[in-house]
Amino acid sequence: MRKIITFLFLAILGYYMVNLMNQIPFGEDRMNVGRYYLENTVSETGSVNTVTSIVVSYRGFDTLGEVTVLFLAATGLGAILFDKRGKKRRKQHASSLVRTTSKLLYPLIVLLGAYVFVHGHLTPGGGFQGGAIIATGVLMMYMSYRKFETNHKALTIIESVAGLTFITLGMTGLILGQTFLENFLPLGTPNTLLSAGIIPIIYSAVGFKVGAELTGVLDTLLKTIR
Amino acid sequence: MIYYITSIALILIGMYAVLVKKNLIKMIIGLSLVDGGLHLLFIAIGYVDNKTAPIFSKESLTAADMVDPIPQALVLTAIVIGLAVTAVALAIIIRLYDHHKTLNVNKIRELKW
Amino acid sequence: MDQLLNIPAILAIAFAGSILVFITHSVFPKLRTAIILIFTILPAYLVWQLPADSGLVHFTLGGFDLSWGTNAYSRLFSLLIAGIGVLATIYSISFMKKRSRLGFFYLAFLTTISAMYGIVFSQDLLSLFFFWEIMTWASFLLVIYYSFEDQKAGIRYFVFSAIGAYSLLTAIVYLYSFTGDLSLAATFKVIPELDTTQITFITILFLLGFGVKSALMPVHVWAPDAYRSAPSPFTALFSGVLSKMGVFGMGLVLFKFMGGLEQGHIIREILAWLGGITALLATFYAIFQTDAKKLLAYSSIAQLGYITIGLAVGTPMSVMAAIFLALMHGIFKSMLFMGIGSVFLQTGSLDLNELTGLIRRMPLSFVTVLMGIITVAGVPPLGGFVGKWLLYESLITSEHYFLVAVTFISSTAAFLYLYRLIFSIFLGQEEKEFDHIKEVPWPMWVPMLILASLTMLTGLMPGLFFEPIAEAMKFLGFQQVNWEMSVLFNTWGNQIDLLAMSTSIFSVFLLGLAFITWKNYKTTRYVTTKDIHTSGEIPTENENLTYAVDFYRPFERAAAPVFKYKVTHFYESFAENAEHLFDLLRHVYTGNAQTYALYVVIFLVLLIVFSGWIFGIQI
Amino acid sequence: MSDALVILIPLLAVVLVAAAIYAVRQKDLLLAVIGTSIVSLILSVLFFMLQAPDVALTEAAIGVALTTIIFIITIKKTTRYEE
Amino acid sequence: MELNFSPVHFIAVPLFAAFLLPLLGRVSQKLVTLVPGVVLLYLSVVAITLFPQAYDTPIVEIIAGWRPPFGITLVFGPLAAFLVTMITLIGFVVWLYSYRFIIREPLEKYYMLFMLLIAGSTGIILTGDIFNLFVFLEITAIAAYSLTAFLRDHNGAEAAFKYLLIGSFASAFVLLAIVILYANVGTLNMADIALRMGDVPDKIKLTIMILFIVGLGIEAELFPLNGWAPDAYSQAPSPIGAVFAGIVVKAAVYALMRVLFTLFDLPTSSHFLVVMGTITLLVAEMSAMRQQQIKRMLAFSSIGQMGLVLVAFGLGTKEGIAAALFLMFSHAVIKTMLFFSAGYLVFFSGHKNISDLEGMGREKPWTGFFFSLGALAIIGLPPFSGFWAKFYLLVSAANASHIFLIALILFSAIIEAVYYLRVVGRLYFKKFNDIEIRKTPFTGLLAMGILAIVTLVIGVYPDFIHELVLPAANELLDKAAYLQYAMIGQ
Repeated sequence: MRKIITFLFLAILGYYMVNLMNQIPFGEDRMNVGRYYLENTVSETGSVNTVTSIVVSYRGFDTLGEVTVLFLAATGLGAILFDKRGKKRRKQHASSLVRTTSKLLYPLIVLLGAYVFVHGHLTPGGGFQGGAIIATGVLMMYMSYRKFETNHKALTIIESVAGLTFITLGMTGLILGQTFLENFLPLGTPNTLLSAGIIPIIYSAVGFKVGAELTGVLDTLLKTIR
Repeated sequence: MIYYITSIALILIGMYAVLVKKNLIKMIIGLSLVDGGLHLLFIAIGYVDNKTAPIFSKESLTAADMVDPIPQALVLTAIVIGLAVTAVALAIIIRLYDHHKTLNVNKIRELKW
Repeated sequence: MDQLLNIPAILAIAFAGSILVFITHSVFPKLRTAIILIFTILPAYLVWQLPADSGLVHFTLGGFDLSWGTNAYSRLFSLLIAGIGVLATIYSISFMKKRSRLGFFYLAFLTTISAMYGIVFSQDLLSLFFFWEIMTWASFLLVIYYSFEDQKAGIRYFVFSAIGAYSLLTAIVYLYSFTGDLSLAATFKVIPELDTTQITFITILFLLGFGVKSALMPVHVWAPDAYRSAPSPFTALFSGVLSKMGVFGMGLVLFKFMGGLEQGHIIREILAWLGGITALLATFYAIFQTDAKKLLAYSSIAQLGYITIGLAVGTPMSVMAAIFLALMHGIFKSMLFMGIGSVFLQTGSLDLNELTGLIRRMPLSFVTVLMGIITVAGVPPLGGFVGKWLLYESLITSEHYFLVAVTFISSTAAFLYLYRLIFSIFLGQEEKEFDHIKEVPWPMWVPMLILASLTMLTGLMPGLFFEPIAEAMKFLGFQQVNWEMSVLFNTWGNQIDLLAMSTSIFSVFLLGLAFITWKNYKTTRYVTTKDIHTSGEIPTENENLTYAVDFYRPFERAAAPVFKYKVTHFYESFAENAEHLFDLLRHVYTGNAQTYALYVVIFLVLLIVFSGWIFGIQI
Repeated sequence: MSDALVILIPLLAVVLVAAAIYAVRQKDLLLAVIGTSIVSLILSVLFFMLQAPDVALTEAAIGVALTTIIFIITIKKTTRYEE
Repeated sequence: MELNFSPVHFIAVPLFAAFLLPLLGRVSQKLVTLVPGVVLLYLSVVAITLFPQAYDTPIVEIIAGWRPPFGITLVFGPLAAFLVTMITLIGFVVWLYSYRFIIREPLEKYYMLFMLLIAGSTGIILTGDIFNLFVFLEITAIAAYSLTAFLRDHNGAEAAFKYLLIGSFASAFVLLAIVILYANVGTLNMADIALRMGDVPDKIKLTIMILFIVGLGIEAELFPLNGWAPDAYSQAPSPIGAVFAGIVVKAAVYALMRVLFTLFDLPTSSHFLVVMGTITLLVAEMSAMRQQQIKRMLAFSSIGQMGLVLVAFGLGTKEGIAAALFLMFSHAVIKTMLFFSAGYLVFFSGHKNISDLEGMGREKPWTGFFFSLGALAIIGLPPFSGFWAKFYLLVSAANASHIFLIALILFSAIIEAVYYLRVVGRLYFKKFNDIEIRKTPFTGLLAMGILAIVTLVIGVYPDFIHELVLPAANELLDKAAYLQYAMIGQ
């Protein structure tokens, strides 16, 4: 019964959505504000990756919110899955091959992640991707090593400090410049690592934060009840 | 156009999963499918034929031949948000399972009326 | 003192008093009594000093222009409030001595009195409603004061008051949408310009609003239980003064708002008839009550019925009769409730089948109640007589013969319950269990006797009351009102003769009274439980042998089928069905998350599909 | 747009939808989650084709890797099979 | 100095605090409980200092130095000022209450989530950018989910799951709406969108509006969409229930109204709002009638109040909107007080059911007193703020000549009176034995006392709020002016 109703209504919904999308031709250039970004990003932010410049500078506030959301997820997980009983996770063996490879790969992965978010303003990728990559690396270690434990205290400190850095940067902008998150550092020459003012700093902060948070999430999930 | 159709299909499939499947994890899977569909839709809307990614990696590139960067930036945010929601949802589900020993949504109805 | 002599100051003092009592009660109870007395007597004194027509006090609140002021009409009622309020408060002090939560009690009590001052002084609809609502919830708190069981009565009272108040509010807001000005003066001006249907609509709403408070049938059902379960000092105030607020409002509506509805208009007729029915039925209900307070409650409903008739008929004399009766009722009903209350305080019972032979134990209460019932019965020389007479005469002169019949029947029937009241409580055989009963302390009997003497005074020289009433009626728009217009005074001339003749009648009554007491004295002397008045059967211990048991058994048997149909049942079944409906309705919230999600999608799709119908654009 | 893509994109789309349906219908939650990870994998490919390398990277890192892992952990903590 | 006078603080400072709390947690738990209070106090101070400025000329805060429509702006007009001040004050009171009420682990997580909740709702109100609004909506929502499950009993988890499921639908629809919106106008700044809205075909416009109504209506507890609300309200810890009623819903309603009034020309949807609001009101009150659990009853009653707010907004006239804002304020205050006192009653008696609370009023005189006060106030009796709220609403309804609507509203008010007075009656009468007397924490009493005084003062002298509300209503109605200053004159 429920199936039929659902199917019916979803069908109607789909029909209307397709109708709607028909009125929005695909692949057409309907840029408006985006055009402005594309034209001015290099000169204004010094970052060659427009997406990064938007994410970090033009719409930096969104990113702050975004980081907050991840932070929130980590906190919420901690709150929901909190229990006083000693945290223990199921230890599972992994083949020595896996272990050795992951041991070899782990630093590389972490490095890769760091690279990704440090070069966020030059190449595709940035804080989130880098952080995610780091987290996967950590996860791999979890999978393969029974005794591998992340230092939870360190994690929280990292994520707090990173978050504080973000906001402090914003506030510094508010004090030095006029506005929150204002880019108060010299832009430098495009396409070099040390360019784009505070963008790489913020993005690295985001990277650290995201990495720490995602790791924290995985950690909490792995160590929870059962 | 194919992108639109695909994304809409994805959204609808996801909603179907949420509305019909009794298993909580299935419902969350449905939610993540809906998210994916939305992201695809957004990116597809930002796409412009025969334009390249909005990165000035070479000097030759000019603003004229790039796709709209805004949707990409926004989807970046949206993806992360989706991840966060999924994580919280799954945590809640673990709690629920801890209490009810079931994931059947019909059996978890203590609060009603 | 003079700078306090304005309305805001009075209201401020009054309300401050109620809060102050609440605080002092919890902090240092020693001062409580003093503060209570100060903060009831001071405002009362100021009200007394207040000139009959003090200018309006204008101020704006929340973007509305409000104004307070007095006129002859409101002054009359304010004096009633002041007098009865002070007496009831004094009475309450020793009545409530042993009770708990006194802070709560006096907070509500004083708030009620202050709110009533506010009602009569407010010259605009908003503040009228404001104080009206305050009065309502304060009195509600007092109704539910005693016990958990009284809650039903309390909630019933509140619901009916809420219905009344909200119909009032609707009318006020509706009027405001025409006038854009809340002051009574402006409203009076505007109303005649509205068309008849609007006036009728507004009037009906207003009358409903005020009628609830003055326990008009069919919205009277809250009254008996509410009067019954409220503490006696408050019941005195409740039926004595608070119900008069409804009368006050009705007077305003009938003579100021209904500029378009001339005398003999259908609404007036219907209202008069409602009043008649109320009087009749309430009297008959009263006869079969075995609970003294309930009996009095029904009797006051009946009295309010008379008052309503008087107002509704709307000839100068009938209105005068109505207002006179209103004042009288305020006096004697509060006095009766005080008397019964003191009986209750001493014996702990209100059951007419149980109480008996208290005459020698509580003589003063007896005198009070006796005076009270004489007044109620409308026998000369006491004030009730004058009022009744005026009412009959006005009804006759305005050719409402049938109403005359109704009122006459009901007021004769009134004798039955009144006799039962006095007889079964005070006269009759004395029981062992009541031997320890003492008369109540002076703070209780002094107010009662003051009121009793007032009834006599009004009976002897009604002229005292006619002057202010005539003034008030001038405000209501009756010119050349004079108290000679009644046959009563044309034949009997001025008060002096009245004084003489009524004193003679009164002496007869005193003799009769003496005779009854003496007779009962003798019977109670000789009758023992072994006496043959049980016609041979040996009475068992638990058999109640007072005269009053099943006093009107034959009447009840006769009248039983009539009283099967109670309007109360109708309301109750309505409420029950409503609740069942609600119960069904809340099953929309099936605790299933998926269903909720489905609701969302369905809602969305329906919005889209019917968008043309809802938003005017079809997608 | 080259011919390869003209064929490839519809193919990917079909696979995507198929994977999604599979993920929804599959009773074994583990496989269902694998289905979703395939979905996001294809999604990231599509993002790449839509000239959104950043998004593609993110989707690959978060959608394919992390989300899947979280799901799997949850399944480990609860039940594997839908009743 | 100039730093103190910037709206961005309302978002940045709570975030800062939230990020800081874990570090403080390592130092001492005392700090963890204290810092949020300090932050909220600071925010209230900022709000009150910014107040006159905002009413004089709206402050438009540019983020990262990019003028609109290229950057994100925070618009701090009269309306935002009013609501933000309300939120910070309520938030402070809630903290005061939580100070001794929330004692279970993990403390710092509770306060972090609380801070983020505050930041999210203020963000919703302040931001002038539609996607940013979405982000803040998500922040608020996720914080709310986590807090609903904070007690970690299975009912809490269940409620949280329902909330999350429906909430994700909401965010999905809002995101979809934003996508379609962007596809048609190619910009995200709300004022800019409003400017470009003209050349969008009506059908698409309507579709977007419907999507917004559904998405935001879920958060704003529109009738068929509010299935999550009763559970979430009743299962969350009491202070959080108060936060939902006092802060989260208000922010959501603001978002809905901002979108409807600024992005779309409302008249097409106003009557719809009136009808939906009335339905919401009636259904909620009717279902509240038969509730056994006190907090669930409160939840339903606040859904009903939100219905009233929607009705008032739907009237679309200036005084209607003013009435709605007044209603929001008074409801926030009163319902918070009710949730607080109900929380204590439940906590001390150890029972959730109304029938088990008999006589609690005698055991806990002050708590019972505050509950009764709140009940009288929310029924709309003078001299409490609830009366004025209802009166303004009725007056505006009458001026819009909706007599039938007035009748319905008053009917629901009677229902409300019945079920509230039942509880009040039960609280006093009959001795409540079998509990050991524990002292009510002072801070809790203080919190309730503040609220009680506020509702009384507003009830006696409503002009305080009424004068603030009118310009705010103006701002919402006067679209042109908003566009003018939100775009900084372009």
